[in-house]
Amino acid sequence: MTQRSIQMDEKIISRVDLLNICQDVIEKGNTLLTPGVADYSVVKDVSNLNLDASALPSKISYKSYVFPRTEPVLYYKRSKNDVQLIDVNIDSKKIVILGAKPCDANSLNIMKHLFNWDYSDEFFNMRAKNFIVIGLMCSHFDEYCFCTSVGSSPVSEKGSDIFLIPLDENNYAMKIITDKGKEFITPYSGYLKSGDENRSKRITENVKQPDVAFDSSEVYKWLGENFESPKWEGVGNLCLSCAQCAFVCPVCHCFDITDEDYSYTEGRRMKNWDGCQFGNFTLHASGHNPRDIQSKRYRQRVNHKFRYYVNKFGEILCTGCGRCSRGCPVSVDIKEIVSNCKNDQKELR
Amino acid sequence: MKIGVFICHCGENISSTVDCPRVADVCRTYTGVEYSVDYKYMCSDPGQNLIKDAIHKYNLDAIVVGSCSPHMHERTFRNAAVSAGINPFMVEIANLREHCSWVHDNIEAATRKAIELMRMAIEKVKRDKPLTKIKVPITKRVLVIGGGIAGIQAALDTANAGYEVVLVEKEPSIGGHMSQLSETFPTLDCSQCILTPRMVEVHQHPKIKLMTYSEVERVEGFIGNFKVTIKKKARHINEDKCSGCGMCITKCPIKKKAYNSFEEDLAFRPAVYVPFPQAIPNIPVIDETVCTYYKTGKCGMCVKVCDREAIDFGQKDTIHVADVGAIIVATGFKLYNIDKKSADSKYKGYGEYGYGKYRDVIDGLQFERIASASGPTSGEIKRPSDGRVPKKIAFIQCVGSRDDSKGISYCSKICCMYTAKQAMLYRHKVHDGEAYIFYMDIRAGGKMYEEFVRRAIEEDKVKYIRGRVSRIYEEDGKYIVKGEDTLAGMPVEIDADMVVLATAMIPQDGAESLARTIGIPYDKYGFFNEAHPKLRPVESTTAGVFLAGACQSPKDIPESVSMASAAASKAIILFANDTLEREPVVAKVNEDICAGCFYCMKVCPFGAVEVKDVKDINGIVYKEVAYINQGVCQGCGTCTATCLSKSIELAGFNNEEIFAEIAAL
Amino acid sequence: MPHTAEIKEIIDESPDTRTFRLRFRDADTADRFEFKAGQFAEYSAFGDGESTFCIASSPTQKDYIECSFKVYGKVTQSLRRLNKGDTIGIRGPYGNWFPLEEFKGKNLLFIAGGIGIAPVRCVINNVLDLRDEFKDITIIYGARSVSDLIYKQEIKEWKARRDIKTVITVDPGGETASWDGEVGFVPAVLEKNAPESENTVVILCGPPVMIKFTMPVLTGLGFKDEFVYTTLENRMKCGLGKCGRCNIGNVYVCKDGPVFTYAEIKKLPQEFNNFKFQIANYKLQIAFLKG
Amino acid sequence: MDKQNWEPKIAAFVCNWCTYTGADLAGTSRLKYPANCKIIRVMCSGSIDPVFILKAFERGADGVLVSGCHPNDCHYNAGNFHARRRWDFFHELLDFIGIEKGRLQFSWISASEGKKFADVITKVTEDIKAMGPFTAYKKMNSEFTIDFPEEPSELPEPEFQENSDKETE
Amino acid sequence: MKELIKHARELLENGEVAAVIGYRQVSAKRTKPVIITDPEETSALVFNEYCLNNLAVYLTKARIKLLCKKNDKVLKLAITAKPCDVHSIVALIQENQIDRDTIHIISFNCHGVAKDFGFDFNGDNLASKCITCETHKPLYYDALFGEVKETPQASDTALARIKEIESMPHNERFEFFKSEFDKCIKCYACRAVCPLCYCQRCITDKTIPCWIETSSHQRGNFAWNVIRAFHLSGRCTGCGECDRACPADIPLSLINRKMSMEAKNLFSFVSGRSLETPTLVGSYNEKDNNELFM
Repeated sequence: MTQRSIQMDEKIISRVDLLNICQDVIEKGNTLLTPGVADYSVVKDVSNLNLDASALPSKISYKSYVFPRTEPVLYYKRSKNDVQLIDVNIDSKKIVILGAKPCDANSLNIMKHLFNWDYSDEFFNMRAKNFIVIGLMCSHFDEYCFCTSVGSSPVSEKGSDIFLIPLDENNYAMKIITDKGKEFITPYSGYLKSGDENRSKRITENVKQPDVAFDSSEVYKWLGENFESPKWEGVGNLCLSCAQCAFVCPVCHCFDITDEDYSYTEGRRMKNWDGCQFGNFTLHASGHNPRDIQSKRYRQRVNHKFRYYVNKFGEILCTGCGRCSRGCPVSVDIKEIVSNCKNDQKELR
Repeated sequence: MKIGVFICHCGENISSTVDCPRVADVCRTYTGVEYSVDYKYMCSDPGQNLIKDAIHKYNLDAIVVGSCSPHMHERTFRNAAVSAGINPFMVEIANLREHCSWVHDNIEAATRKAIELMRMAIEKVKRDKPLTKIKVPITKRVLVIGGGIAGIQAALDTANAGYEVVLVEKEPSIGGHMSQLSETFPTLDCSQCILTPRMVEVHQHPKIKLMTYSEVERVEGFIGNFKVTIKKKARHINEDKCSGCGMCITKCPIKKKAYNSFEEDLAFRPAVYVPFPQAIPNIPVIDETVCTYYKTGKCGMCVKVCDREAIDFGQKDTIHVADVGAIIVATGFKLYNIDKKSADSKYKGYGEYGYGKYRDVIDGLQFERIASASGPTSGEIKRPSDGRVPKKIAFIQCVGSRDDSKGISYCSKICCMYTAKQAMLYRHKVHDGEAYIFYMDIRAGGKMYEEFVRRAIEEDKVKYIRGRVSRIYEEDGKYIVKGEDTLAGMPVEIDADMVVLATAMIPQDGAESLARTIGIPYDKYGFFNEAHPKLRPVESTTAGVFLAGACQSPKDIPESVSMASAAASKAIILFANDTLEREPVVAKVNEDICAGCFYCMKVCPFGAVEVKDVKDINGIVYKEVAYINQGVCQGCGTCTATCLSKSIELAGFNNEEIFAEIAAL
Repeated sequence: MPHTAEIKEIIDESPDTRTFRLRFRDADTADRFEFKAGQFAEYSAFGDGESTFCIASSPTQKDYIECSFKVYGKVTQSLRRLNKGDTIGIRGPYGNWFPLEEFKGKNLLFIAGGIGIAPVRCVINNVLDLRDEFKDITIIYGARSVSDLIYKQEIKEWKARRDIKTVITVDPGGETASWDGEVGFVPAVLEKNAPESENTVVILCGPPVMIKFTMPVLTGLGFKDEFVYTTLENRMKCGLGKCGRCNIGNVYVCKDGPVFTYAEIKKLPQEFNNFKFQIANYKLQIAFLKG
Repeated sequence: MDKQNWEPKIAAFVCNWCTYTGADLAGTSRLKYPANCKIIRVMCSGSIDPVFILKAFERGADGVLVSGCHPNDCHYNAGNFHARRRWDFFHELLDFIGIEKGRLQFSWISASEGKKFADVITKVTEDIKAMGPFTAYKKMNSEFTIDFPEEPSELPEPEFQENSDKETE
Repeated sequence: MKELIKHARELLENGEVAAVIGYRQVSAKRTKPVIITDPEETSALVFNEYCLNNLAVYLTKARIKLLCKKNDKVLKLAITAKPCDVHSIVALIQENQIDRDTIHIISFNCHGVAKDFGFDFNGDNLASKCITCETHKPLYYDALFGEVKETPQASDTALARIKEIESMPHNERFEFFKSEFDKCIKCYACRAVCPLCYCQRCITDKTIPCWIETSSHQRGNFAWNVIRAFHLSGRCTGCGECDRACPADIPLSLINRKMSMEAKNLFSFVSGRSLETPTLVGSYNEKDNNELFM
């Protein structure tokens, strides 16, 4: 992965200048996001900004800024016989993410397939268009990380418009990856100094990377052959059916549509996150539920991520960030499950 | 869904502050409203016809009437709807009169409120579901609790109508307080003489099953279908064998170890006894607490003298179960016992009168026994302390009654009359005696009552002093009664030989726990609550449970008897049908989502919640859920609010309907 | 963004099933709205949400579209409250359709149970409008009881036609005194009538339990999996292949379906262990849960 | 909405047997009280779910009153006791998360207490008026709402009748 | 540890229990729940300061049915539970979710657990519930292991926080909680980990009528969190799992703690401490506080 960057334009920027750019972004009325402990949060004051490549990924990914956890899709007003409908204006403010983890950075790229096959989701596209991702090399990894197993890495530039590599305490190597990134940085080119690719390469090559835990193509194959495997029961018994994993996941994208009245005649139709682990996700009005027990639901989750999505769009629906496992109240670890699935000696749990 | 809206002017009662045509106009603009109209009197025949015609003409599915309170005319409009082919529960009433036009002056504000009330009702009716009345079978048997005059009357009336009766009395004999009385006011006829034939009739009636010395332990079920558990206390006498000869009583060596409670503790009784000679049934009871056999295992005198071998020391309490369709509660009263041995913790007062301390300071019932020909003194008025004939008696009324600070707030109603009667009896028996009565007011409402009191004052020269007594103390064998004559405005002091306190009537011991057993409400004094103070005075709020006599409030004999007859007729009315129709406002469990926590069971005031096993196709129980017995459920809905998973809905007031009302606020 | 449509007519098909005849409020939309037999749409009861039903009228009928629904959940209850003249929202058409072009020149066998007749009816009427292009047509329709039969008027018309064979049946116990049709479950009736399997396309729709027992009968009669068409209607919400609800294996039923052949279904993951495959069109309204 | 002319919106959940009948009595006695309060009748105070109160706030209520039979007078014996426990909790909870206690009030009003009903409604209305609109909740309600373009009102502005603004209660 | 493994092994081998729900170590400062049916696997069982999960959450009717049926026989289910988890089990028994006779409680003398995985176990990182914990020895158990040790001292920051909130004016409190609840993403992890949230269909999943708006906007979040707290009032045993599970770090147990304090104040009731005391919800006392009512 690091070889590709040789052709790219590499610059050096000091921490102070980077903050100046951020300040300017905020002053122009755009949103600047940076990862925090729980969630990516909007930065109001750049002076406290801390770019730490070794930080733990935030508990929640930033997908909600492109695919909000709840948003109106239309408004209606009823009168005696008629209904008046009003479309929603999509907020098209520019959003800059500073310091996105490489695993997060790729999330929009993965999700965009889904939102653009057949029907294009304007809500998603509008927001994605105005999104500028400044990725930051990641030097953290723990037992839950497995980016290397799903074709990414702590130094992957995939999905970033601009990618930063910390050189020392006050300087970053900056790679401009996309045209969007270039367009964004051009006004600030005064801050940039030319860099030395070898220097950053030395750093990226020495970053500790999680071991590859599984081979995704083998998982793909196993899933195809073991739909009815009794092994799913093990994890089904442990999992508590919350959707924490789906909601913190940078690429899970299931949603629900529901109407809400906010006055006697007026209301809105909301699009809300939903999760395939909820027992009533597939429950029909008749009471029939195709995925009635947790093992089936967990099977769906793994299959969707590692097989169906690959079939349909050619990519794994997973960035290997490990959030779902890190946050799971009962420590169900998707990495462990996926790596153990082929091993007959081990149960899935 | 097509809804018809009907706004009533109620003459001018509504239209004077609510612009009815405007309300009708606005309602017409609401989704689903097919027809909307206002009219002078909706409840009149033409008004109802207007509704019926509209239902036919516009093919309406539901109607909303904006009129007076649903408590007034809900039934009228429901019937109108039914006759036009709509389910009665697809009718909603918006209360535009009591809750709107009558309580607001401002026309604009009242009209707006009326519109909003209508809007809420319209939204509710959209979610209403057609309901059908519930039918329950009826067991045609009555349980009468209490064998006083009220219970006796109720039992006889019901039995004479041809229905079986179970009469439960906790004492060894029926008769109650009336059997203790000497003469009754205002006719001065002998109490026992009129009561005893009734008691015998009860005993001999083929339809009445008499259970004395018994108590109601548990009541389950619901109107038409109660299941009552009765504990029959051990008499230690075999009832089938006993002939009532009384030999055991005469031979019992225990003579002075127990007070005779029938004689209000003015006499002793043996360990084996009948409460009084005319007792029904005339079967003695052995008092375990004093009987030597139970203490030492010896004696057995009664066994020796009983030629029918009826004595059974080993007898145990037995439990009996009866299925009944109605319950008449007639547990009666007792007297407020000042500082006596079993003083109520609730009421403590009047220690200054020396009751319990001075043997000649007695209460009304004790005086009745003294004055009674069958009493301990054979009807002669004598002092309990020394047997002297008192030459001066002070009667004190309202001891406990009408006294917020020490006693109770209500008037015990009978004290004025019986005090007058007792003073009169005293004057008749002790011609040179003086009778003083301290009173607050004379309340002599009743046929011949006022005349009776006048007679006491005028013919029998009873001296009435208006005022309260502050203190009684003993001095030289006399009781100095210190009080105030408020009419004269000066203190008075009477040196009486005997003092009679007309203590208040309070509910019988254990009334509250019985109320909880049956599941009927009671007031703060412990009197049972009637369903409606005016219109349903003999029914409790629990369907199928009726009240008779002084357990509901202080009453004299004729009132108790008439209430008992009324209660009996209520039961008879109930039995006139084979099944019972009930409002379908009951709760229902959604078994699919019930989590089986049974909080509903814990909160249900009527015990309507049962455990139900849900089985799969193979008959294997796969979960336990709550089930609500529709016959028992009274429709309060407490379970619906307690249910955490919202698996219970109250028909007619389900959550969807209430949410719709809130949404239309 | 849904289009608004006016309810022109309400037809009570059975105690709990209704048909709405709808016309778009906007004339332009009405002109442009085109669909093929088998497609579905999202119908909105504003304030209570959206629900998925197939379009029950024939594509050849240009004046209006119809949908039929059985009252189960929140949306259908809300729809039921609506009156003639009220407005609902329609999004669509979505999904794929029955390839009528391929059916031409073949025999057609329609098998439907319960409200599963709705999508089938759309195809039947479409086919009947182009009657000459098909060979023999047989309709087998069953319902729980006589009152549960829907499209009673049309059934009469079908029965009256000589050029189609119509067999109507009700479950044992569901017949009335005056009932002159068959009594028995659909698979049994099918077996009894044993239609010609050669060169025949089957269009099958009904509750899962009916499908479960009908498939072996069809196979036994010699029908080929590739010629058995059915429509899968899972719980769907968006209709756009996004929300993830209708995902089975590689397919999003709302985009890649709802019309599948039995051969195609066999290739999907056997997600639904009791039944050979999953067909939930029994209850066509899908969006919201029963409360 | 200017504060001067602001009228609070109040919902009252009352039991059918005591308070509703008490309210009827207030009407029969022609007692006057402010028109801000709208009654929602339920069978027993025990059947009122706290969610009802939240829903009322969501629909713009500025205050809520819950009322039932006096303890021991419950038509259903014990519904109000269970209700009392429930409200003790819910009230503390709302207070803790910042909803002033006056927004949600409780009373026992018997069927014979028409006067008390009128007094309670008057008091609650005055309390809420003094507290002002429930802006905190209303702000929360207004998230994701839009103003629809005004349509010409279907109804003519109401004409003021002669005695209409005689006195505001 | 050896005794625990031996005990569990015996239970399984003797056919007394169908399964043992316990903890297994995954890394130095981390354990996870495990359901063991094979006696051989019991060697994985551990108990230490990192056994954070409240395993009572696994005691749902459906799961017990699923696990306990073996060859047509219904066996007991063994569960390893900290003394505080036993409170949850008690509450579940009282709410009819489990039968005491079908549960074999393996408990421990407990001296506290860490606030989360990966932290050193000491006073600074003591779980909040352990600071005020009074039951270091379980109230109910069938087997008891572990030695008695001193609980590290720590200050009760949660209580201080409650006091701090109580001292705020109402509008500030409202804003505080609104902003906290605003973080909620409605993943319902708090519901899933709560042993007392055992309903088959949660109130928030009900649509007729819609009790709580499912949208995760301010109003929907507020309603959900308030009702969740209310439903747990008087029932919550204070295991603090909701806090730990929340990905948005909402201080959920603050409210629960406050409501437990109120339960104690108003009704002298602490949930899950005794099988004999009637539950707070579902009982009443005629002398309950009547001040609220005009």
